[in-house]
Amino acid sequence: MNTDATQMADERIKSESFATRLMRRPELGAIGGVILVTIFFLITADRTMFTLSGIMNFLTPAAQLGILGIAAAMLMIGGEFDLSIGSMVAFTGLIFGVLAVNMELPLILAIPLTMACAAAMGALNGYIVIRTGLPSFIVTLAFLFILRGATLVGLKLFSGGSTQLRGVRSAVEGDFLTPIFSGDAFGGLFRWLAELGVVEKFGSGMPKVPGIPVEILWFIGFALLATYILLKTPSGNWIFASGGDSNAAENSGVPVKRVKISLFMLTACAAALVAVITVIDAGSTDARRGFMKEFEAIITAVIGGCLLTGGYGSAIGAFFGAIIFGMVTIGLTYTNFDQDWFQVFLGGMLLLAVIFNNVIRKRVTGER
Amino acid sequence: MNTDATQMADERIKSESFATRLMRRPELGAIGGVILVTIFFLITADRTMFTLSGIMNFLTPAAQLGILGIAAAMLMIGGEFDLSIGSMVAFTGLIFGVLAVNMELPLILAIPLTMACAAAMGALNGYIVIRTGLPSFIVTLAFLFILRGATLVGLKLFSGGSTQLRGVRSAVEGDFLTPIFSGDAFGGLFRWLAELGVVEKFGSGMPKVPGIPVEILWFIGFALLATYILLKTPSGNWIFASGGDSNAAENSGVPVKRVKISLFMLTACAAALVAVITVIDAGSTDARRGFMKEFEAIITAVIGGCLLTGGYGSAIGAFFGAIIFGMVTIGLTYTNFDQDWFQVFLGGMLLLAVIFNNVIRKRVTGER
Amino acid sequence: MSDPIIHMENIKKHFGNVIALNGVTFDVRAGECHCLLGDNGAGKSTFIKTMSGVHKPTEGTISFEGRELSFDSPRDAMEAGIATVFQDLAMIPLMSVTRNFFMGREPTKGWGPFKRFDTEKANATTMEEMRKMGINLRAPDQAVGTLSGGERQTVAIARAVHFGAKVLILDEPTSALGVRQTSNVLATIDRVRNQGIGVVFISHNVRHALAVGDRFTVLNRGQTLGTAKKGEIDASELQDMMAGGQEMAQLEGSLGGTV
Amino acid sequence: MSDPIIHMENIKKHFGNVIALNGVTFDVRAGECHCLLGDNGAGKSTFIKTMSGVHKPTEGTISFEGRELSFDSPRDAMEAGIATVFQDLAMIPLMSVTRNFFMGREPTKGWGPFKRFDTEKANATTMEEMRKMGINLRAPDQAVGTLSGGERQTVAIARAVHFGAKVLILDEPTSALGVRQTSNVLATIDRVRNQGIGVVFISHNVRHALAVGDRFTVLNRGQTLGTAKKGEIDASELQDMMAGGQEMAQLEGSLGGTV
Amino acid sequence: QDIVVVAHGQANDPFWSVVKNGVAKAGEDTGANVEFRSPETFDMVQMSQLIDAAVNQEPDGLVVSIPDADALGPSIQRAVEAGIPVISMNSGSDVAHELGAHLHVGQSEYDAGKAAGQELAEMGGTKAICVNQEVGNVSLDQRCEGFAEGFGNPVDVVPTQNDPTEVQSKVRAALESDPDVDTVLGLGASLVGEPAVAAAEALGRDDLLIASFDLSAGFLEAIADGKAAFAIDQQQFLQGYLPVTFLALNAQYGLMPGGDVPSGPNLITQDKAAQVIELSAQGIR
Ligand SMILES: Nc1ncnc2c1ncn2[C@@H]1O[C@H](COP(=O)(O)OP(=O)(O)OP(=O)(O)O)[C@@H](O)[C@H]1O
Ligand SMILES: Nc1ncnc2c1ncn2[C@@H]1O[C@H](COP(=O)(O)OP(=O)(O)OP(=O)(O)O)[C@@H](O)[C@H]1O
Ligand SMILES: [Mg+2]
Ligand SMILES: [Mg+2]
Repeated sequence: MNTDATQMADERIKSESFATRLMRRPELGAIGGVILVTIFFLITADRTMFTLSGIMNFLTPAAQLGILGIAAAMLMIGGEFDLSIGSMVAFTGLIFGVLAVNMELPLILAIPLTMACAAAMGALNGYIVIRTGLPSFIVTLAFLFILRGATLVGLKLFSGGSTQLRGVRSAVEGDFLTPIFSGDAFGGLFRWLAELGVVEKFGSGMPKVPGIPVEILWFIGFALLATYILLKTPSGNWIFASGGDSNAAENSGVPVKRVKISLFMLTACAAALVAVITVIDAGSTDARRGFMKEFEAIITAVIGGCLLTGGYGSAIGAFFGAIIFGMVTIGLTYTNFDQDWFQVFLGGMLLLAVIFNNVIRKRVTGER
Repeated sequence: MNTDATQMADERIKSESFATRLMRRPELGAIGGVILVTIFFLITADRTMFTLSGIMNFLTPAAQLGILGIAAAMLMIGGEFDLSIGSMVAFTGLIFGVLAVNMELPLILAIPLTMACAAAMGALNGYIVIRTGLPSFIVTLAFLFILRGATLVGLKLFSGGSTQLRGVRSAVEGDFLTPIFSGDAFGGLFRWLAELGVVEKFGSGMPKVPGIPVEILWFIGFALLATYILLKTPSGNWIFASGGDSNAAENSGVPVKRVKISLFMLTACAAALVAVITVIDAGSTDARRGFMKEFEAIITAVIGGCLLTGGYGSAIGAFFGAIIFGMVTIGLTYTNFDQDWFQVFLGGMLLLAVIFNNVIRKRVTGER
Repeated sequence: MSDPIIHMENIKKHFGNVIALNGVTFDVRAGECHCLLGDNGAGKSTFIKTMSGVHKPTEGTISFEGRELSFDSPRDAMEAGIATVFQDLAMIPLMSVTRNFFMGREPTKGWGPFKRFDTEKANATTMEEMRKMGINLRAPDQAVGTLSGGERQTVAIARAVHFGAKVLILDEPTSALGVRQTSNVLATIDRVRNQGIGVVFISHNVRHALAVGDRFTVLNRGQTLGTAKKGEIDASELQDMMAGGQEMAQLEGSLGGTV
Repeated sequence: MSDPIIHMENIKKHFGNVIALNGVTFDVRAGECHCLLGDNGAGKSTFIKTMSGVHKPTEGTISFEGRELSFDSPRDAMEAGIATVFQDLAMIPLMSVTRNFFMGREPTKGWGPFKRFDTEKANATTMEEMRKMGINLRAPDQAVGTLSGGERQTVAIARAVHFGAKVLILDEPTSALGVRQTSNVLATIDRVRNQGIGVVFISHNVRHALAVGDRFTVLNRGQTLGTAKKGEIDASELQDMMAGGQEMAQLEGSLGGTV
Repeated sequence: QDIVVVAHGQANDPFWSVVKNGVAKAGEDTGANVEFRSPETFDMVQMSQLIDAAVNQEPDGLVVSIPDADALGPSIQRAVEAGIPVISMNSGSDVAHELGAHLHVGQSEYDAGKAAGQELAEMGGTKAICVNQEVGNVSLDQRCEGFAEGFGNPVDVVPTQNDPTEVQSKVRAALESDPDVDTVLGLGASLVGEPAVAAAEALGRDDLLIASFDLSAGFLEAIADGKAAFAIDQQQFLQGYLPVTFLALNAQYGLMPGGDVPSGPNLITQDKAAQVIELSAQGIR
């Protein structure tokens, strides 16, 4: 009998290796998937995939998807879905395009206005979900259609009949905010490195990689911020609580409604950010932007370990989930497989990556 | 004080009107949505929408979607998702096409083989979900890609490079099973009615409605069967229990794994049934058959009152959900709204229909 | 005696066609422990849920410190100084003990945008408060879902006690507790009462009620059966009232007074 | 005395790095009520879960009616004749009382493909069994989620008793029950024991344990502290053992023996 | 007069929005009441149901695209049997008459692909990729097939999704992993053509031959600047405009041209590109 039980030491606890403690964190599980996928492509893909420029190449779509995926993960942890993300990208792209091109506003006004508009739509989504008690799946599904349709109508209106609104690049050229939302960062550094020969060059002497695409920086920044919020702030605690059991959370004094509405707003703003980045990058926006992105965002979150039932998951997991997804979609082009098999591979790799995650985690943490 | 409490009568229970008791059933709530949508189209749509032929016209897609939706609803009640339904339609369509056209098997063999193949895929889905403990969302998502990709590869293989496999109609012509899976039932009756002038005719004397499309009969039959299973059999109880709390169900002796795997098989078979019907009807199959149908099926189930978290819903609800969805998608073409606005209307109508359901139910049953 | 902190007047609560409360009047004063007793399904939990802002009463008024008001949410009630241990505990199984403990009222450090959840302090507080109740946690970041029934209940009680400002409501707090933990909880009730906090204590155990209660209100089928002061009533009378006046099972004799 | 129906030998159970059971030996015989006692977190629930097929033991052997076997699922255990009331009750809140009652063992009528759930019979049985336990349900199709805590617990007990064939395991069955319902449950235990069923009864209430128990096994921190026969041990000794030998709170004196 | 157009492409698809504009313009010019309808995805089953719905309303004329004659045939025949004049457009030139359509306005996707292939081979292409943003859409698949036939040299199909960023990355990946690729054919100008140009720029490959089906202002600018070779224009505005006009005239005066109208293919090269940009931005080309 242990009469010493008031002490912290507990004879009923086995010592745990560092690896076990590490793998116990849901976010780190997803790393297993990244490693597996990397190994697969190291073997099968053309070696250009893992040159600096190749890496930038698959990280760019991963970053855009990841920004959405992290927001979706936070919302899922909070117990809700947003199926209107993809349409929101198209819709806010239109808003931004109209503000920048048709209204000729500078970015310092156009971007906050776009964000405000997105936040308002997100709040509306959230308000309807909270007010009616309908599942967010069906409410945001309605907005998936509504926003997609509104984008088409709006585009035709503002472009004079076409489904594409152009001229964004020239409209924002020279704006002091443009480099923050488009193009490549650290250009000088890369040019210098190229001169030193550290970075590959084209024949013309220009570095093959002109810099780090800004969306990658946004992606990393957002992942860090989201992780900080989720793990280190009271709001993070509220998000987990709201998603874990909204009744219990409400009863314990968590302002569940406010939390959920804020999360819907956040998701919408993430969509707006992606819209701004892609619209400036592409110089145009069209009615099909963001098509199916809502599902990819949810996939990303789920690969990263989020539970569909809410209350569990991580932003870092979604970060790696986006990288896995980006790597698999782009990577197959680098291989010699017949491209007809693309979807079979995509599905197979996804399944393998998540199963691998799971096996590794169970093995290491000793769960049954 | 009530010393009479051993009796059934309870002073703590208010009497309840018939309407209240009726509306309490989740399935009947969806009727509210059907009525609302009907009223909307009675006002806005061309009057041909509600002629006999118009009704058959929107019921046909509703029926095809509904067969998937009811299966999806049962699976959702059982606590799982199947995102591979749509791809399964394409894949089993290919299998069926190959069996009927390339192998020249009679339907009596081709259809059972197709079903068996679908059931095997469904069982595989279920087995992976049960075995790995991964969310079914991600596992079936992988199969969404895999089956879609396999369909493309298979089509190219069997059609000699095209993404379309043709010639099914001529292959099955004359088979004694064909009328069960395609065309219209009660044709004689309708021709007779047309001659009597009860049913409208085209100028050419042909009845506008040649009969009741068989898929509608399948749809109704399946809805009745599913309702019977869910409400009147032990298996139904097991499905609700597995979805409500799989742990508690397992602990109470429900064979949760068997239930879930069977449900996956059922969903796959429903997809195969739709595939057979549409392939025979269309006479061909292509790589994009069933595209996005998984989401429409889930939407249907959710409109019909299923909870995404499982354990709650009804087959009849999904039945009406499919009718709402079919009516809205086809109905808008009978109105004068510009096609550009189509999605805005679709989303708006969906939202209105579910909110209306909800309001009605709350009002009538006195929930807060 | 002092004025009541909360006074609930003629509370009715209907769920659809079910009448859960049919006119209950109740109050709690500072520094007293008011026991709410009654048969299963009498409406005790429903009643304290209206008191702590979870349900809105269908009819009836709530006065807090003399002013009539209605709580819109449990958060409102909490901010007014009411802490509750719900019968279903209101815990999130997937979250750690510490996160559950401080859910909704997280301690922070830093300032402005760098204000963050003070994990060390929260962990230390949690372990300490749990130890006071007689539970030694293995680790504060263990998920609540993996705790035993009694450990879980102790977390909920320790939380409410820690934050209880003016009124502490305990809905069958000792139901899953071991003997040591129970005696700790009863001692705690005694302690906070002496600090001037009003306690509402729900229990099916007559002995526990008599040990700490100052007043006893019995509910039956949604209605008040009466209120008694300590000393006015003895165990077996109380027990009879709690059973709703109905007879005990035949074993009664052989188990004599053991329930 | 008769041979044990179940004999559990040196059971160990680890959850990851947590050692919940560290070698527990226990048996239950036909027609006896064997009480399993112990502090919160001692491992009682974990132990009976290995007995009813929920957990697989990390180490140790289970013999059922003399043959060594291992239950792969709760369904296996159930089919062998073991009925359990789990501490978390294992009920589906969204489902009706009747459906919960018969979950996994539905009565049917008709034959072949027309075999269907016999709702009338199930409803009638449910109402009847609940009434025996002292609860009058409003309607058998009320969702379990809307029942009060005690009503819900009663459903779980009534279900286990109804289906209990050879062994009935009750994990703190009376924790949420009113006095009347508690005495009914104790009477029920007495009755089924006399019918030759082996009962495993977990409780924190010394009086309840002494009232119906034939043997008492105390667990502490995952290990057996010893087994005593009825009459060999008195209430306060047992209470001390259950507290894990640690001291009670200071209130102890004033609450003297009330816990 | 009521004239209904049922097409297999969506109203938000840049190509089809031009068709729809043509339909609307024809409606304006002839005074007919026109409606444009399409399924939400490339879905032959739903499309046949839309045709049935149209037939139920007994319009004075029906315009359909026929990407799958097996699937749509019965519905079209039902329209013909009901006495509704039918004109097919865009795809289905081979089966239009068989099914009872009066005539066909459009180009054969296969032939257009073939023409593009021949042109690119002539311009010196030796190894090509065909970037398909909607694999399984039969008309797009046919473009690739025709292209492979006309090009004569090796052609890889690169399937992508509907996202310009992804298309750009994939094109880049394809070019990087196989430096021998010197020709890129996109099946949609804004979705594939423009990102392909961007990918080539990012890689510093100015030797690439980039061509695309359909037009977009951005891609036309790239042609004008010499960054891209040409665009294949099938003047789909006509595919919307002409059939409606014909049917309106038919309803009014019983007039009907005697043969098919080929609306393309029409290669837009550097010299012509500049003139077309403005029209493209307005959704006319
Ligand atoms: N949401 C609800 N819908 C319908 N009926 C409800 C609901 N909540 C409670 N009830 C009913 O109201 C009655 C009172 O329930 P309550 O939980 O208040 O009882 P209680 O006194 O706390 O009982 P116990 O001692 O068993 O916990 C019960 O009969 C219950 O069935
Ligand atoms: N799944 C699990 N993962 C980790 N630890 C667990 C798990 N389940 C139980 N435990 C731990 O094992 C110990 C024994 O738990 P158990 O539920 O068996 O206690 P108990 O004796 O039933 O207590 P109580 O009287 O409070 O119900 C507890 O300390 C608990 O934290
Ligand atoms: Mg209660
Ligand atoms: Mg326990």
